[in-house]
Amino acid sequence: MEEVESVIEVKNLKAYIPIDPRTEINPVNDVSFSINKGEIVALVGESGSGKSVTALSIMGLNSPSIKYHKESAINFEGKNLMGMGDRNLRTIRGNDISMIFQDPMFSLNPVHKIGKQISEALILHKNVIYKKVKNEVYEILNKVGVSDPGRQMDNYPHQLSGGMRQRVMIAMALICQPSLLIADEPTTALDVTIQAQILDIMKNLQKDTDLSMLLITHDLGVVAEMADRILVMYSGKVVEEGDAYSIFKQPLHPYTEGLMSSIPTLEGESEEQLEAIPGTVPNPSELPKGCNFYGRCKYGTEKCKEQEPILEPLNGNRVSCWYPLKGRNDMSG
Amino acid sequence: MVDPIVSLKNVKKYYPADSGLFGNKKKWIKAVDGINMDINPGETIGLVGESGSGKSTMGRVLVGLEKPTVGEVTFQGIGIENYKKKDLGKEMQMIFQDPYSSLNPRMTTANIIAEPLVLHDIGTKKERKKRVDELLERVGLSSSHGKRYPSEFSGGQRQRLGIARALALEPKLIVCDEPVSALDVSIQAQILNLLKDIQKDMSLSYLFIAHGIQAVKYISDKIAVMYLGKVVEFANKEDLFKQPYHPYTKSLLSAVPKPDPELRDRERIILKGDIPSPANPPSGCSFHTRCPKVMDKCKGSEPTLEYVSNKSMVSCYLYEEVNEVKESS
Amino acid sequence: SNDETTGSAQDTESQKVRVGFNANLDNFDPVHGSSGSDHALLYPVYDTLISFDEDLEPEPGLAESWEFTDNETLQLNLRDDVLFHDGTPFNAEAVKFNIDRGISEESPLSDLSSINGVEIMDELTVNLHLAEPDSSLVLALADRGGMMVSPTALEEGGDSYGQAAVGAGPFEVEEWSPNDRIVYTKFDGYWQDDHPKTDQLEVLIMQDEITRINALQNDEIDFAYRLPSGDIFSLENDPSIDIVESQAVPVHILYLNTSQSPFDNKSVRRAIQFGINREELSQAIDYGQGEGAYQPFPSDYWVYNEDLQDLYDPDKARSILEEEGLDNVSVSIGYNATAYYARAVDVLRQQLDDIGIQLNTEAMEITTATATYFDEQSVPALLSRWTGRPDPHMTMSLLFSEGSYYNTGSHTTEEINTLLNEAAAVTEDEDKRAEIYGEISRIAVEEEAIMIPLVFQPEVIGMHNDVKGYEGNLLGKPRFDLLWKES
Amino acid sequence: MFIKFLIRRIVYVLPMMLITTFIVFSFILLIPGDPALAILGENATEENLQMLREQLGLNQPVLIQYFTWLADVFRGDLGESLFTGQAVEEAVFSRLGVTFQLVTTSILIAIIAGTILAILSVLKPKSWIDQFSRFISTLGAAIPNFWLAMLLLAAFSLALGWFPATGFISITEDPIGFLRSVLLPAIALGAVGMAQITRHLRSALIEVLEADYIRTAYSKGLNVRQTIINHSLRNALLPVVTTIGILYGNLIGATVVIESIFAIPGMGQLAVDSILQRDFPMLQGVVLVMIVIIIIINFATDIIYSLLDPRIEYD
Amino acid sequence: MSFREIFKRFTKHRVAFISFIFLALLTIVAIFAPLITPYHVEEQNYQNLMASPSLQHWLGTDELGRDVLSRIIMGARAAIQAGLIAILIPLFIGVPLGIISGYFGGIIDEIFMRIVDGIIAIPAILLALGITAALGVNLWNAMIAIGIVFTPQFARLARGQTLQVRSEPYVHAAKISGAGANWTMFKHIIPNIFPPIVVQASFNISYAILVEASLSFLGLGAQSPQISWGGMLEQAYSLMHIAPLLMLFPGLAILCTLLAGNFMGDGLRVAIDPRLKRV
Ligand SMILES: Nc1ncnc2c1ncn2[C@@H]1O[C@H](COP(=O)(O)OP(=O)(O)OP(=O)(O)O)[C@@H](O)[C@H]1O
Ligand SMILES: Nc1ncnc2c1ncn2[C@@H]1O[C@H](COP(=O)(O)OP(=O)(O)OP(=O)(O)O)[C@@H](O)[C@H]1O
Ligand SMILES: [Mg+2]
Ligand SMILES: [Mg+2]
Repeated sequence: MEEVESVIEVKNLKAYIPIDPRTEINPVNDVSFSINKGEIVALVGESGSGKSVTALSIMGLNSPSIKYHKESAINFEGKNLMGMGDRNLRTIRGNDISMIFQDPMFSLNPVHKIGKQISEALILHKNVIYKKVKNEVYEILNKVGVSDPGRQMDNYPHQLSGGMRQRVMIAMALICQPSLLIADEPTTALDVTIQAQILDIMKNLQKDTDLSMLLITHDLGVVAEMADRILVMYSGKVVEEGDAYSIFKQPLHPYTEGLMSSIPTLEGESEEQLEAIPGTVPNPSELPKGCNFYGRCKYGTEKCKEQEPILEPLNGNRVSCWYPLKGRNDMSG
Repeated sequence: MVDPIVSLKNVKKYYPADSGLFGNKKKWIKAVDGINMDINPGETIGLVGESGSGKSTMGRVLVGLEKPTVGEVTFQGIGIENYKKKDLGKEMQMIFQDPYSSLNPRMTTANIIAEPLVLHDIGTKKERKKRVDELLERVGLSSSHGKRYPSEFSGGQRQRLGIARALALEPKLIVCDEPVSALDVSIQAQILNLLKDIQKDMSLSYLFIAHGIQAVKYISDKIAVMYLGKVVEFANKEDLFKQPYHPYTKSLLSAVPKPDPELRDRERIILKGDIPSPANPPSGCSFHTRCPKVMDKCKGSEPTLEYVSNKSMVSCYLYEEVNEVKESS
Repeated sequence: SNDETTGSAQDTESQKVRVGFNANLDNFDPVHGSSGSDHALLYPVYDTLISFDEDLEPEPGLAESWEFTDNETLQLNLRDDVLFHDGTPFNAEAVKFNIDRGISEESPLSDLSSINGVEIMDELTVNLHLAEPDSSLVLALADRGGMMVSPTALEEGGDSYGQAAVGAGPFEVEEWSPNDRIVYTKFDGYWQDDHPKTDQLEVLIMQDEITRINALQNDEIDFAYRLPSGDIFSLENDPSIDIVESQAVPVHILYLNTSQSPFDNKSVRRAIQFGINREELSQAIDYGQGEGAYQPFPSDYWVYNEDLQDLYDPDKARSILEEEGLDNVSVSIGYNATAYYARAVDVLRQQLDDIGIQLNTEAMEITTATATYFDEQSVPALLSRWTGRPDPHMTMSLLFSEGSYYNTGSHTTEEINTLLNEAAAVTEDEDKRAEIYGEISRIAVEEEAIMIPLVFQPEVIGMHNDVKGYEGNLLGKPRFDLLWKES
Repeated sequence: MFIKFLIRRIVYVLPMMLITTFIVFSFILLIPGDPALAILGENATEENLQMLREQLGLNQPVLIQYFTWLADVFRGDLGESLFTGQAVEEAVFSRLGVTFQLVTTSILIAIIAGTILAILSVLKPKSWIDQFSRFISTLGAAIPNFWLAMLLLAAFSLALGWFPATGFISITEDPIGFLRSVLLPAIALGAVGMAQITRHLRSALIEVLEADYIRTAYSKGLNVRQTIINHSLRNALLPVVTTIGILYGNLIGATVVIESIFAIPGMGQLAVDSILQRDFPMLQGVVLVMIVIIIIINFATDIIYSLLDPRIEYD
Repeated sequence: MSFREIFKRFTKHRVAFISFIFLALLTIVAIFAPLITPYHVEEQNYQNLMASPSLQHWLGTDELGRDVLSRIIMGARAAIQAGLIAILIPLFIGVPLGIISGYFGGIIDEIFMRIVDGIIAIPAILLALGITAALGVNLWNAMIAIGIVFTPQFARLARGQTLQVRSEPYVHAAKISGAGANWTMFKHIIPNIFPPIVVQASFNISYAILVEASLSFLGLGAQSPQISWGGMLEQAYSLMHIAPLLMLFPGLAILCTLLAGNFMGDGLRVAIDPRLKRV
């Protein structure tokens, strides 16, 4: 296997929100992963599982109420972003790492023309004036499939459709040619046909520029379309990690399995009953002692209730479960 | 053949977009623009379409929340304007998309669920309480939840409360306006299962609105595809998925991401451009601006919804000839 | 143009005196004004036929001398070489024009009502023919009725004359911004050579007395008219400011409507008359600076009745009520809602409570107060001010004669009537007049209690010590044209 | 487009003005105290009164009086003062300038102070400066303006003599003198405005700073200062602009007290005097002009709003 | 959110809660004022005019030698009364009108809102001044005047809130089930527009106290023997050169009450609107 260069390495990321001196909430609990050059890694999980907090930790943009345990480290180009002061972090933000957000409606400043907004990062990091970068803005808009970029540059966000806005967001994120793009649910707010357009563009750009990407979504369909590797999060932890093909073929964690079977598929005859995961995500302030998924898991045992599993390699992937499905199937088979 | 419980006859709903200089309305948002449809007892009709295509508006017109600008909605053969508002509520109910704003934050859940009963003077207080407990249990909650306020529930639980309220009067039809869109995947499945179970128990009809086509596929018998206020294709679920006719339907189906990485390199139809504004719809076929198979004719006049096969109805000039052939033969 | 004059006022010889004054002027037409307080703003423009001195004794004005040629004729000998501001000569013609106007049907003026007609004897002599003897006429000619307006200007101005002001006084009006300020400039053609001594007079209307003090202290005005009595103490320590305190005829009184309950009952009125401790009241509201009032005239005035010095006798008040079997008397009065009267009302309430009368008070803003008491007569009593008149006869008859506007209940006695008529005929003998008016005061106040005089508020004037020429007068209507600044 | 916007605004405003002036008009007639009586005073015989009333047109039905007045207004004639005979428009306009300068100064003070306080406060939430600015803004809203005026007057003009205690100098006459004469009353008047602007701007800024596009700005590498200036202030000012419009109206009303304390010959004093004197044409004129000003200010804020917010279009 | 919850959240807001306690105490003091005052409020003493604070008279004496503390305590009555009555009028007239106008809409709403716009355009203090001039000068009329001034504001607020609530899905749900106008208004609209109106009311109570003080200061509010802080300030102002201290305490009394009122309003607003948690 050829040695691949990792762009970013998140190690033991553990975020906490102090509630009172004795209790804290951990929206992200001991998460480790890395992203290789030119790789798309998808982060999936239910609402509140800590996906956004993880992403914002990399950007250093979590709200100040969120703090990090000291063993947390995020290594980017040989530097640990965690210890870096805000001033240094700012030279990386938007320049080497950039991010696009879920809702293009609200992620653009309504009072500035989009040309200005796109160029802002460039102006800031390359120390140039707007006139000089107009061409670059034009180019990038063209690349993300905005028709008539010259005119669109002088428009305000409200004059654009949702799909156009998301293209603008992408253009904005890519204008400084970053090495890592974090996309937090980039298409959730969009209609399916528009989503397809956007995903297509993202994929093409990624291929062209050998960009690394952290794609956050809760739509397994999008993951299957886009991701090289998948991280499944559940209540603040990564419960499964592996390459996309193998996870979809054979999920190892019961939660991943549950997620997959709860989507109605378009193919084949429709099932009589969907396989829903019963119950709801546990409240982050009163997590159970053992496995967080215990209680919703159909395979749960006494051991799961008492002991917390850890993320361990299995068949080249990693899974955090006492009874991973592969093992189970192997045993039964 | 059974009689439909609800039919829409050329229903249009326009909203004023600009009140003009002296209140002379000039522009209209054609939210719903001429829909014909029957809903049979016990049947679920799925309604899909892009955001702003008029799905919710149609739902609201159906339950009588809004009067159609043109056309008529009949319930069991009688125009709904002939019903007393109150009586209509016994027959048709609605479940809303946003589980947060669809429950009055200042009422206990028991009161919320009992409200339709109180309004219709059904039962004594005690009987109503019993009924509320039953309903709570039916939707998978316990009667102890009745004393709580909506804010103390999760999104999925609230959606269950909304369902319980809709069931209170044992209606014949429920309009579900994107009841699962706001929920997590794992919760969506719970709610969809619940809706399906209830339908089986009570032989309800649903008009199920969603813009995600998966959920619609799971729950519906027939599916109507809407584009800019019009139904562009209407067919049985199986037929629609086996053989979509309208270019929009085709692209919609192909755009849905498949949860299987093996399929990621398949051919897909990716549309150009955006959905036009309903205040300013294109002439002719409203899809012509994005249609991969657009012909000159499409820009001129509007196609009508016609049967292409025995089962599917499509509004597209591509199938005109098929029809003509059929008619002539 | 305005800032040029103000700017140059400092660096050249031309001089300007700035006065802070308390009341607004409605109209420059002397005949049409109604307020008792705007004379001071008219005097600089209009010379009167007759003038008066500090003690309200008549003095020559535009008439060098006058004489009752008989009981019903007053002859005026006019000053020569007097011009109005517009160049119109002042002469018998002009006097006739003005007096005729004052006594005409449309004229709202009542002081001149005794005049029947005006006869021009020669260029500088006129005879005023009277319908009845009128001892007050001389000083009436020092009031509005005697202010001479240019006939030319009146004819030209017609109805809107009140906007302009063309008199024969020492100043012309340069700028008038109602309720804000009036700028007067020296009239070069004034008949008196050394008068006025200042080139410009600026009167700032400052209705709020505190702002007048503030302005004076901060050197925004040179002269402040009518300061609150208490502030004598606060200004005393300021070496740059002189305080002049004087007595004047305006008096705070309690008007009673004698035709309405309970004031139709003389005993109630008298009980109140004896029940009020004026010294204490004056102490409380004027900090000992004023004077208790037991008659309509202050002690410095020649008509003052020495015998009416102190009526306060709470026991007597109580016994009057007791005799009549009046317990639980409650009386209602209206008053103008100012801080000063609010204080007075609080004191009166206490004092009357002491003699067993409950005082109910109703505050009103000034216009309502006047209208409700005098015109609608819907409150039976009013705490207000009698602004005073130049001649005691006017005061006496306005307050106590039958049918007078100010005698709201129109209550009077035969005796008062007779005395009033008698006094009207006495045109020369001052002592005799004083005696009669003293008697009327006694009857009207002590016996009949037609109204309740309360206090004479001191006239307090504050000015920078470079301001000269101020002469106070008993009328309480100062002559700003006399002021000048020592450089 | 703009013309259409203008016409529409006027069409919208016109009935409102009619209603307001009619309310004021009929209201005035409810106020007891007959102006004829007030003018004639002790000389008010029934005949005189009748004559004067006729002359002043006071004996006609309200509606007739109102429409006569209205017709005159359209001809640019606001009538004459019942007392001084001065043309109302002349009196009002001579005082309008004063009040306008006073109120505008206090609004400017309020805007500047309020903006600074609000920005300082959101820059360092929970810091002492934040606490301080919040306290100041609450205090400003709670302090009675006339009391503040009295305190300022006592301290800065009577005790220290730094500022004049009375009077007003127009900016056109002497800018320095204007500043000296207007500062204390403007502060007394503007304290509440400052409080409101601080409050509104602060909460608007907090809200804006939580908006997604702020996160976008940070994700580009902007620092806090750049973010606040380039991405928050203009957005946060939007709701504040509307506040300023309303504030302007309130302050015009508040001049009633402040002008009397500082002896400033403005519209507030004129209004009070005409109410107290029952000088109805004058009062009517004052109110009309005040309302027109308020409408113009609101109109101006609307335009500023639409300049700041590209989402607003003229149609 | 239930009212209980709101109250719980409100009590957590310390300054607001303290302010609430302060205002509650003030109300109690106002009710029992005659029993509490160290001196009789009318007790005059010409030997001791305008005295500085001392052990006998903690806040000194006034222009008639009366105890300032006692009068300030008594003045709380006028303040509280003004605040409450002035708020009841808009609550019982403005709010229902606003709700009806917003709920039914149409031409009545149009006309109604134009009138409201018209009245709002008249500067508040001028309107109050005119009304007191019309009704007569006393505290009661001043309160009515202030109430009338507030009425269109509350009508507008209630209307806006009604429009918002009216289009909430839960109202649609009730309508589908056959809820009529009455039911919708009483069960859904009023309970849900109540909180913002209460918040507004709590701010307006302080504002009413302020306007009352201004009117009294202009001599058009409370009148002797009724004691009000504004009236005390009017007196103090007229004596500002002789007894500057007199204007201190009534002013502070107004200031503290208004501060408390505003803090309480803030607290209520935060308690009611969960979004404002961090503000
Ligand atoms: N600033 C914050 N203060 C307090 N709690 C927070 C904050 N940000 C996030 N959380 C909590 O952290 C947990 C993880 O949140 P996060 O936003 O990462 O979820 P997510 O997986 O992105 O969910 P979604 O799919 O809804 O975006 C949640 O329970 C959330 O309530
Ligand atoms: N009350 C209304 N007034 C004016 N326009 C309206 C109104 N309700 C809906 N519309 C407009 O009508 C069109 C159709 O809206 P509708 O809510 O029915 O769409 P939808 O298909 O339900 O969309 P979504 O998927 O976003 O819910 C939209 O353009 C919308 O803006
Ligand atoms: Mg997220
Ligand atoms: Mg919808």
